[in-house]
Parts: sequence; C-alpha cells; structure tokens
Amino acid sequence: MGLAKAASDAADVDTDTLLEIYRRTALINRTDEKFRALLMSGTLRLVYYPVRGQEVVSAAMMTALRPDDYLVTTYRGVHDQLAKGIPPKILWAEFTGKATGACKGKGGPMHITHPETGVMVTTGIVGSGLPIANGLGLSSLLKGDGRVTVVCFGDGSTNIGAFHEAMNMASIWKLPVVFLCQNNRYGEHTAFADSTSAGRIVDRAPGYGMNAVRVDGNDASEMYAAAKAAVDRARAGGGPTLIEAMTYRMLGHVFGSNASYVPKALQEEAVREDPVPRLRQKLLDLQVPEATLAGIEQAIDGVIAEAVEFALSSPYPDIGEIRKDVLGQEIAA
Amino acid sequence: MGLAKAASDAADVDTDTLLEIYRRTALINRTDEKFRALLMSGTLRLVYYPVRGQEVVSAAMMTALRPDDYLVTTYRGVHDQLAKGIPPKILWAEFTGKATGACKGKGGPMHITHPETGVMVTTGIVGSGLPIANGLGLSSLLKGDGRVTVVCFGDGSTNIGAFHEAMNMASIWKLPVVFLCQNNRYGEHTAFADSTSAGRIVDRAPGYGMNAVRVDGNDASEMYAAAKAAVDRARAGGGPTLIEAMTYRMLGHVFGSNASYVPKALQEEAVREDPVPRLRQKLLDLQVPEATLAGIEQAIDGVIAEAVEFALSSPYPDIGEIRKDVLGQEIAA
Amino acid sequence: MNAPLKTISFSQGINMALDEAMAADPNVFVLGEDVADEQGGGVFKATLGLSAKYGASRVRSTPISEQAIIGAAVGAAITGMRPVAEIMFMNFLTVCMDQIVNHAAKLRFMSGGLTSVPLTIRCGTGAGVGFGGQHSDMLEAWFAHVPGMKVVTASNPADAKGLLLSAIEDDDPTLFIENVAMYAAQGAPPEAGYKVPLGKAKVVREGSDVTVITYGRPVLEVAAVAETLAGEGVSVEVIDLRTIAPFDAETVLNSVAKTNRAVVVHEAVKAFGVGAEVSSRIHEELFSQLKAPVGRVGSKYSPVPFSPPLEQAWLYSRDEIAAAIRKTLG
Amino acid sequence: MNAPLKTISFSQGINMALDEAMAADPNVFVLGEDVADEQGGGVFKATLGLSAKYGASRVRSTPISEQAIIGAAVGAAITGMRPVAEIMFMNFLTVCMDQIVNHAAKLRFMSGGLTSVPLTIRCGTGAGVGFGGQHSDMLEAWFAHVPGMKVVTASNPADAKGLLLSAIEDDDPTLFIENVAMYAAQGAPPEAGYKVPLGKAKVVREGSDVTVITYGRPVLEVAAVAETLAGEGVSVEVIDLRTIAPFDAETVLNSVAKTNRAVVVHEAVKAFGVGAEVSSRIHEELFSQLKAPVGRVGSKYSPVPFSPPLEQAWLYSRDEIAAAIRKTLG
Ligand SMILES: Cc1ncc(C[n+]2csc(CCOP(=O)(O)OP(=O)(O)O)c2C)c(N)n1
Ligand SMILES: Cc1ncc(C[n+]2csc(CCOP(=O)(O)OP(=O)(O)O)c2C)c(N)n1
Ligand SMILES: [Mg+2]
Ligand SMILES: [Mg+2]
Repeated sequence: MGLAKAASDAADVDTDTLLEIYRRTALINRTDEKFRALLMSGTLRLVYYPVRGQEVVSAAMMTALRPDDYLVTTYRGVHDQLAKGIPPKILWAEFTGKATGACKGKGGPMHITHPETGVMVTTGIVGSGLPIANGLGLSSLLKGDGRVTVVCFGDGSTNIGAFHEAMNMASIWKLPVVFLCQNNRYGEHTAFADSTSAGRIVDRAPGYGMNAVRVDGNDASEMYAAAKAAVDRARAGGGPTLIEAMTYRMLGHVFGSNASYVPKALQEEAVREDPVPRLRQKLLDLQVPEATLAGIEQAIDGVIAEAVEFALSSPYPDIGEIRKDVLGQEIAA
Repeated sequence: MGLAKAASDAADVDTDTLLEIYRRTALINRTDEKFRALLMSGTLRLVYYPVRGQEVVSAAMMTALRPDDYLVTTYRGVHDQLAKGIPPKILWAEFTGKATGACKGKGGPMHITHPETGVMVTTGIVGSGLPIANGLGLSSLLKGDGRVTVVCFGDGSTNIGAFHEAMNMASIWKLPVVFLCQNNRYGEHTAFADSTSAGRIVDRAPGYGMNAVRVDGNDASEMYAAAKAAVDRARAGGGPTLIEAMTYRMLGHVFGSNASYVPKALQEEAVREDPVPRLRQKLLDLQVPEATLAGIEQAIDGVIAEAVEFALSSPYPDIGEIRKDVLGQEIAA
Repeated sequence: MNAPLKTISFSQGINMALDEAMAADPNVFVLGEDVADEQGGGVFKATLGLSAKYGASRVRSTPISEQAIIGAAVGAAITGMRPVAEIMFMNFLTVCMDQIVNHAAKLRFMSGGLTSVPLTIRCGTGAGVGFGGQHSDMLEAWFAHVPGMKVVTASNPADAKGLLLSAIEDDDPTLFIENVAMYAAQGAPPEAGYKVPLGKAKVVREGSDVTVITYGRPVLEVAAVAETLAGEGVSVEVIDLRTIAPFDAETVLNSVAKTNRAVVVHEAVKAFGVGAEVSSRIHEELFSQLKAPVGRVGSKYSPVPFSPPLEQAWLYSRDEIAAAIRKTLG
Repeated sequence: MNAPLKTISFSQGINMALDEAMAADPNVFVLGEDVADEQGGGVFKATLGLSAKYGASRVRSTPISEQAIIGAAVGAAITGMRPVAEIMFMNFLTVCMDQIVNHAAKLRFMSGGLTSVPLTIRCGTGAGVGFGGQHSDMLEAWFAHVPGMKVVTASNPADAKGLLLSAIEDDDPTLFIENVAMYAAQGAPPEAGYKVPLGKAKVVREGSDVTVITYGRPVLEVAAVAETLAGEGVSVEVIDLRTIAPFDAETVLNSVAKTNRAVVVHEAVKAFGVGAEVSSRIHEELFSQLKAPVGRVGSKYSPVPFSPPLEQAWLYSRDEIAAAIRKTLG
C-alpha cells in the first residue's frame, strides 16, 4: 500500500512519450477551445463541460494504455475520450446530435460510447462509472484478455456511495482497474475541502487496502509515471490503484456559468501553472524543435476544422431511431 | 484522530456502572433466550435475529447515554432497544404483532420505534440507519438540545454506500453522532475478511478525518470507557466517533438457520470468551455478592414472563389500522 | 425586493415559498448540493439569498451524497423539523430511493404513528433542454405507487410558490417536481402568504365537450390546444391536477361526468404512467356514461434522446394532444 | 440428481435454469450476496451447488454493496458477458436503482446500439411471510415504466426455470421477480432445455365469460377462484402474463375480445400499479365491446403491515377477486 511519490520515476519518461502526450494534450486543448468558441458565437447550443486545465492528466493517463484497454468517464470527458483515441469527427457529430455521431446522436455529449477505441461508458451520474469499471475489469479477469480499465471521476465524486462500494469490491477482487480521480479542486461550486472529510483523496485508500498515489497531474512526466505503474500493476494481476491527480478546473463548471466563488489567488496560481504551456516548454527544453510542436498543432487544427465541418454538415438522425436500440427488437410504431 | 486504545481508561469504570451494565446485559440475554425458546417450541413464529454474544456491547454503550439520547438500530436490534430502555412488554407485543405493541403491531420486529426512550428508527435495510442518525444529530445541532445519537450497525454494513456518505457528512458537519459498529465477524454467511478490504473497520476512519477506536466490545469496562468518551465528546461539540466493537454472533444469522460456515475454532473460542459469564465473574471478583446478581436475574425473569404473558394475551390490531398512519389523514375505506 | 414585481419566474416562486416558510417556522431548513450563497444559491438559483438571510446552518450546502442528504432530512424530520431537500435532477433520486421509499414513506406507518416525516424533496427534470437520457426523466408514477408519499408539481410560478409552501407545511413526505424547461418562465406574482392546498386539482379552463387532465409543463400545451380547438367549436375543460398523488379523483370525475369524454396528458413515458391510473379510475367509475374510451398522451417508449429533433419527437406534442381529443369526439 | 424428480420446488427451478445456462455458455456468471457454496449457496438456496460445479469465480459471493453488484454486472454485460445478479429482496433494489434505470436500461439506446446489457437481475419479495414493511413490496410497475427494461415473473417452478433461462439468453436487461412465499412450492419438473419465451402470456385456463389477467403468485389464487366460479356456472379465462413488461397485449386483447369482460389481479398496491396499464389498454382497444369496466384487484394502499392479520387483510384476497369478477357480470 504505497502512497510513495511517483515523481522519482518521472525522469524515466522519454521524449517520444512526452511528445505523444503533448499531441493528445494539444488535441484536447484545441478541441475544448473550439467548442467554447462555437458556443460563444452561437453556432452551437449544448450543455458543455469545459476541460481546460485538465488536458495533461488524461493525455498522460491514456498514453499509458493499450488501444484495447477500456475507459469509463463522465460528462466532463472530452479530454479522456480524445486522449483514448476516439476520432474527433464522430465525437463532434455526437455532441451535435447528428446521425454520424458515435452513438447516432442518441446519447449526446454526456453519453459518448465508442467500443472500437475502448470508450465504453460515459455517464452523467456522479460516481456511477466506478462500479461499471469494476464490471469491465471483472470481464477481463474472467476472460483473461489482459485488458486494463481506467475510470475517471472528480474529487466531488469521492463522497458518494458508489465510490465506496466500487473501491472495496475492486480491492477484494483484485480487479485490473485504475481509479483516476481528477482532483480539480471543485465539485460544481463547492470547494474540495468544504465537502470532503479527507485532506487528500488518497487518505481513503488505506481503508480499502488499495495501492494509491497522489501526483501533480499537470506534470506530464509525473502523471505518466504514475499511470504507467498503475496500468502495469493491474495488467500483471496486482490489482487496482487509486491515482489522485492534482489538477485544476480553469473555467466554470459548465460553459456559461461563472466561477466567482473561486478565490482569486487560486485562479491566478492556476494560470501561472497552466499544464499546457508547461508541457510545451518542457519539450522545448528537451530540444524538441519549435517547428515540430507547431507542426503538431497545425495538423490538429486541421483535424478539428474537418471534424467541425463534418459534424455541422451531417444530417440529424431519422425520427424512427426513437424506436430502435430501446430493446434488442425494434419497438412497433 | 485517535485510534488510541480505550482500555487505559477502563479501570475508571466503577462497580455501580458495571452493575448497571450487567442489569441490561442480563435483560438482553434472557430476553433473547426466551425468544428462541418460544420459537423452538412453536409458541411463536416470526423472523428473529438472535443477539446472543453481543449483549455487553449494547448494554455498555447505552449505559453511557442519557435517557433522551437517540438510538437508531437494525433488524438485529433487541439488545440495543432493551439496553436503551424500551419497556419489555411493548417490545414483546410489537414482535408478536399486537395492538399493544410499540407500533401497534404495524412495524414488527424489524421496525421498532419508541421515541419515549429515544428508540427512533429500526431499519431492515443494511446501512440505511447511518444517514438517518446524522439527521437526528443535525436536529440536535440546529436545536441545541444537547442530545447525542448512537447508531448501531454490523461489520458487513461498512461496505455499502450509505455508510460512506454518512461518515463523510457527519465528519464535515461535526455531528453529535456515535457510530457503533458491532463487528460480530459475519454478515449473514460471509466472513468479515471475505467482504471487507480493510483489515479493521477503524482503518477507514482516517479517510473521514473521524475520531475512531477499536475495542473489545465484550469487555464491559473497555466498551463502556470507549462509549463514554465518544458520547462526552459528541455532547461537547467535538463531533462524531466511530467505535468498532469487536464481538461475536454466537448463533446463526437468523433463528433457524445453521452456521456451518463458521470455523470450529472460532466458535469454540467465542464460547470460552462469552461476554455474559465474563461480566458476571468480573462483578463477583469485585465483591458484588452472588445474591445481588441472582436477585437481578430473578427480577428480570419475572419482567420477561410478564411481558410474554402481556404480548400473548393482547389483541391483534383492528383491520382498520391499514388505513391509518399511511398519511397524516386517514385513508378513506 | 421592495418594489412590487410585475411578474416572477418559476425559480422565484420557489424561492419565495422557501423564504416564507423559513421566516415562519424555525423548524424549516434547506439542504442540498450548492444551495448556500457561497456556492451560488443552487445551480438553478432557487435558493439564492436564503443563506445570507437565514445562515448557512439552515441553508446547508452538502457533499454530493444524495443518500446522506435524504437520510439527514428523514432523521431531522422525525424529530419534528421540516427539511426541504434539493435533489438537483429527478434522475438522481435513483441513488437515494431507499431513503425515500423504505424510510420517508413508511416510518409513520411502521411506527404506528409515533413518528412522521414532514419532508419535502424538490427536484428538477424534464426533456426539451438537451440534457439527454440521464437528466430528463419524469418518474412521478414511481412515487405515486408508493403509499405514504405525496407527489406535487406546478404549472406556473404562483402555483409553484403556493404548492411548495403547502408541501413544506404538510405532515407527509412530499416529492415536489420542477420542470427545468420552466425555471425561467414568467407568471403573475402571488400575494405574500399565498398557498395552494395539496390534494386539490384546479379546473384551469371550463369546457363542456371533453375533459383533459394534465399537470406540470403540459398544462400550457393543453391550454394552447384547447384554445385552438375552441376556434373549431370544441369546448375543452382543462384540469391541472397539481397534486399527482393522491390525486383529486372528485374533481376529475365531476368534470368527466359532465363532459363524458376524457384525455390524460403527461410528459412521462405513456406506458405504465400516471395516465394509466387516471384513465382506469375514470373508466371504472363512469363507464356507462363515457362516450369514448379515455385517451392517453405521453412521451414515447424510449430513453430521452439527445439529438434535438429526436428529443422533440420523443415528447408529447400539441398535435398528439389535439388528435387524442378529437378521437374522443368520434 | 440422477433419479428423475417427481416434483421440483421453485428454488430448484431457478437453480436448474442457472445450471443449464452456465453449462451452455461460459459468458454466464452469477453474483450476489452469499451465493457461493462457501456462504451457503444463497439465503434462498437458489444457487446451491453451483460454485462447487462452476467455481467461486463464476458464482461470486459479494460484499453487501448492491450498487457495486449491479454496476459490475452492467460493466461485464457490455463486454458481452451474461451476468445474473441476485439482489436478495426487491426492496433492496432501491439502493441500486441508478445502475438499473440510468445505466442498464439506457446504455443500448444511448450508445446508439453499440453496446447492450444482457443482464438478468433476480430478486425475491412478496407479502404473507411476516417480513414487514421493508421486505415485501411488489415494485414491478416501476421497472415496467422504464423503457429498455423487461420484467418477468413466474407462477410455478417449471415456468421459473423456463423463463429464467430465456431471460439469461435474452439480450436486454431483465428483472426476474421471485415470490418468497413460493420458494418451497412444488410443481412438475421441466425437461432439460425447457424454455418459456419472453413476451408471451399464457392462457392457463380457458373460459368464455370473463378474462382475468394476472401473474406470479396470484395466478394460483385466481385459478382457485375460477374453479369455484365454474361451479356457479361462470366460465373464467385466466391469463398468466409471465412477462409483465412489455406485456403481451395481443393475447390479452384476443381473450377479452372473446369474453368482453376483464379483471386484472396483482399483489402490488392497486394505485398506479401494472393493473392500471393493462386496464387502460383494454379500455382503449375494446371499449365498444366491453360489457363492463375492467376490474382491478391489488393490495391495499399502505406499506405492508407486520401484524399477521393486517398483513393478510392488506393482500388481495380470493373474495375480492371473486367480487371483481362478479361485478363485471353485472
Ligand atoms: C448523483 C449525482 N448527483 C449530483 C449530480 C450533479 N453534478 C453534476 S457534476 C457535479 C460535480 C461533480 O464534481 P467532481 O466529481 O469534482 O467532478 P468535476 O465536475 O469537477 O469534474 C454534480 C454535483 C450528478 N450528476 N449526479
Ligand atoms: C441493502 C441490503 N442488502 C442486503 C440485505 C440483507 N441482509 C440482511 S442482514 C445482512 C448482513 C448484515 O451483516 P452485518 O452488517 O455484519 O450485521 P449483522 O447481521 O452481523 O448484525 C444482509 C446482507 C439488507 N437487509 N439490506
Ligand atoms: Mg471536481
Ligand atoms: Mg456482522
């Protein structure tokens, strides 16, 4: 049961891996920005949960996974889904409710599923992903398919019953699950310390006999090292790990809501420690040429532009879809 | 956040207090025995959850309370209810579904309520008493009435969501609640270690920033000292305490079920450490005359005989009771 | 708020009821996620300003722990307090059904009347605003089927105020359902002290040809359809149930005894919904005088779809309401 | 079990279905509290012997964590496994409604068909055995109201076996309700492989004067009443729905089209129960030919009382069934 700092391994993260993390980080960062721009301009109208500030956490986490590993995430999940590999086109099309979306537009932003890239469930119910992640892990255990499941959730979600039941079950069954708590300091408008009786989420791990680590999730190397260790451990049959990734939700809970309840000092500190420029600078320091990074960013902008265009020009689903996928058999009209 | 052993204070428990604990212990012990005898003989037919082996835990706990303090307990609650002071007559009448029962026979064994003695809720749903106990505590906090609430639950109940949510909330709100986990080693047929990822329930307390103590619940002095400390603390505004009282369920989960899944050695050890003769012997060692104890026991047997007679001779409730107490206003026939 | 308001929103109606109830009775308190002003006065702003006025102890922001929220409310209620718990979305009731159904609804009966649970649970829900499958369900039929519970919903801001105040003063556990698509809707402001009694339906439009029984948001749609049909010479009586359970059978049956035709309309999925009970009751009591079977309009048999055109198609529509009314006219 | 059995109990029927399903398909597994043999093979003994045969990995005893149980089942199901989760008592579903309603029932739709949840949830319940208010509720109407769920119950051991096997093989989440008062009930043993299709009702007794639609334990009561009434010259057709939702309207309507009279009987509280939907459907479709309003018999509007005479009085009774049938005959 180690709460050991993963930072010691951080030096091991090679530049190629960091570059891959940056690729995913930039994709997330620019996608999020694009969503907000189109919402601001009125081109889009939907309930959107920004991920600004949390890019590196999921980019590093998912880089440590195999493509066939499973992911379960939440309404605030764009970063996780993109980092896991969902094609931007079908993500955008789903967010806009189009027939070409991942789920034919029937699920929408809070309910992205894309089994091909391992995105198994996106839930809008706080905490509910954790028990489901155990089920994915149990399936892997029973089938022996060697997959690992990552489930993402917020700090506020650690006070709901499902968290507790899932942690206990994963531990006694030694499930190959990585519990990634993205501690972004707020649950909606409530500060972490106002709702949570533990000083740190990892302080709850010993009560589950679970391996746990708290890391600076905004540090790509540290985050990756912790992710890799947890994934390797799970894959090797060593059971679950709780990762508490310290990060920060740089914007309001949902697009359009304000965040005046956040102390100014915290907000300013967060801006100074913005993980995206931080990782970019780190790569430059590692002698990755500026042109390489700019090239990545440019390519991403192209991908996003194409995805937006694809989504906006796609048709809405047929009304008959209401009767499909309710049960195995289509419902009679 | 102390997991300190309460035993050090144990020496402070005076003989009068121990004698009071014994009085309650004997009442529980003989009531339980009587229930089983009448079930065995076929005089009674009802679902009964024996409390044999757990008498001292609740006798000591409730002796540390004021009469107007609140109690929440479970289906396995006869010991708690009696120790809290519910009159045996109306307890027996409720168990037998009679109009003279605590709840007019409408609740039955799993749902004993008797506000006059502070028995507020008895629930048949694992874990559900804990959030309700918080509500009682919150009421005391808001009203400033100085009451303390004790909620009893089993070891198996610590893996359900309600436990977790209640512990967190009690801690952040500093509620005057004592969480009494009666760790009797089994939840139905499942051994503690097979279902619970913590080696000890108290290992979960640091994750809630909650004061906690594990005691030998079958040792009257140790149990009382822990109970008293927790109650005093709660009453003084110091917030909640988790007490893990180690005890043992000496019979099967429910009357009539066998307990073949229990290892013989454990069963034998438990018999050797039976808390009831242990406390009796302790009192004798403290120079309490045998005649005093025998007198207590005899009086109790009289009280129980009277209660049984009262229950058996009482009428069943009127059928019209089905329409009463559903809503504030009686339901039209 | 000093100058008299011309109109108020649904949220303001809620806020007024809470304010009056807390001012009148120190046993009333509010709890829920983000309800205190420090947390923004609730995500729907229904509790805005209340913690400033009554303190964050009586307007308590909670952790995300719905079982603990309702449990705490139940426990406080059996000591005589009158908690008002906010559960942000109705679908989140699924994580605390035990406290509501096994405890709040049953403690009075199981205790033989020794305790009672004067608890009000407020929740928002409703399709049409793009929240998708897990934030839009209308589950009132579940609670209506639970003896010991009352279920209430309002179709305008003044009713919201008046019904919520009654719910808080009522001695039984009450589920108070708010349609999120209506929070911003404006309506006439009620007088201070305005209350709407529980258990009584309201005839919101008189008519003689057919009775439409509905509640909540569809009241507006039904009223619009009634207006249109009036132009065609069809006289529609519209009843707003206000209290869904136990529902005011007397008002419903009196009306249908007059019109001999009826349609029930609600946003919930039609199958096994509240409409089935109301329809059955009418058939049972007025069979021989009914000119046509009682019609039912509800939403489609599927989870609420996200895609906007699907979401709209999923909902009951004015056309469907009009068609159901016409069908009873043969 | 080598010698052929003369009769089997309801529990044995369940056990046989699980056994056959696990033998046939490695994706089938069982989880729930105390289900493995080391923990006694389930409190109702329905899983006895299965962990010995298939291993404690596929017959998994769990902690007391119903959300985690159903969640684990949902997660495994979307990868193609076929979990059978035992939730001891139906009232305990109230602690895991979220996983059932927001997830199991909706994932197929919300994923646009990319995933599905071939999950079976077994639970026991029923009044009459003295468990009191929190262990006896019949909540099938809740699940019937949830698009995406199937709800099934059996009235005899062979059906239990045949329906459970079909439920496990079915690709949709199914709630399988067992009446605890019937676990020991004996019945004819089914052949190996015996299956009862979901979605199809069974005419268990033919008749011409009135149709009684029911399911589960009351099937026996209704059959007894039908027998008595036959002596009085009243010919009662009895339909066992078997699948409560979506229910087999065709069989029901065909029968009532013949008899022109109907009564629905269930153990659940009458108000807002399954009977309301069935009754409404019959009225809607066969209004002009009905000779009388469709009758409904259910249990009383209160929590289930503990006191034995109250509990009996709370339940639907043979007298009430007979009276409801007679009432349709005018
Ligand atoms: C059971 C439940 N309760 C309440 C909500 C409403 N809600 C949505 S997001 C949220 C905050 C969650 O905070 P956290 O877990 O920290 O995640 P974050 O949004 O910060 O990523 C809440 C309360 C919900 N979706 N589900
Ligand atoms: C939510 C819920 N799940 C399951 C049950 C069935 N059940 C009744 S008692 C029990 C065991 C509880 O064990 P523990 O908490 O250790 O208490 P004990 O019986 O040992 O006193 C179980 C599983 C229940 N009553 N409620
Ligand atoms: Mg957060
Ligand atoms: Mg136990």
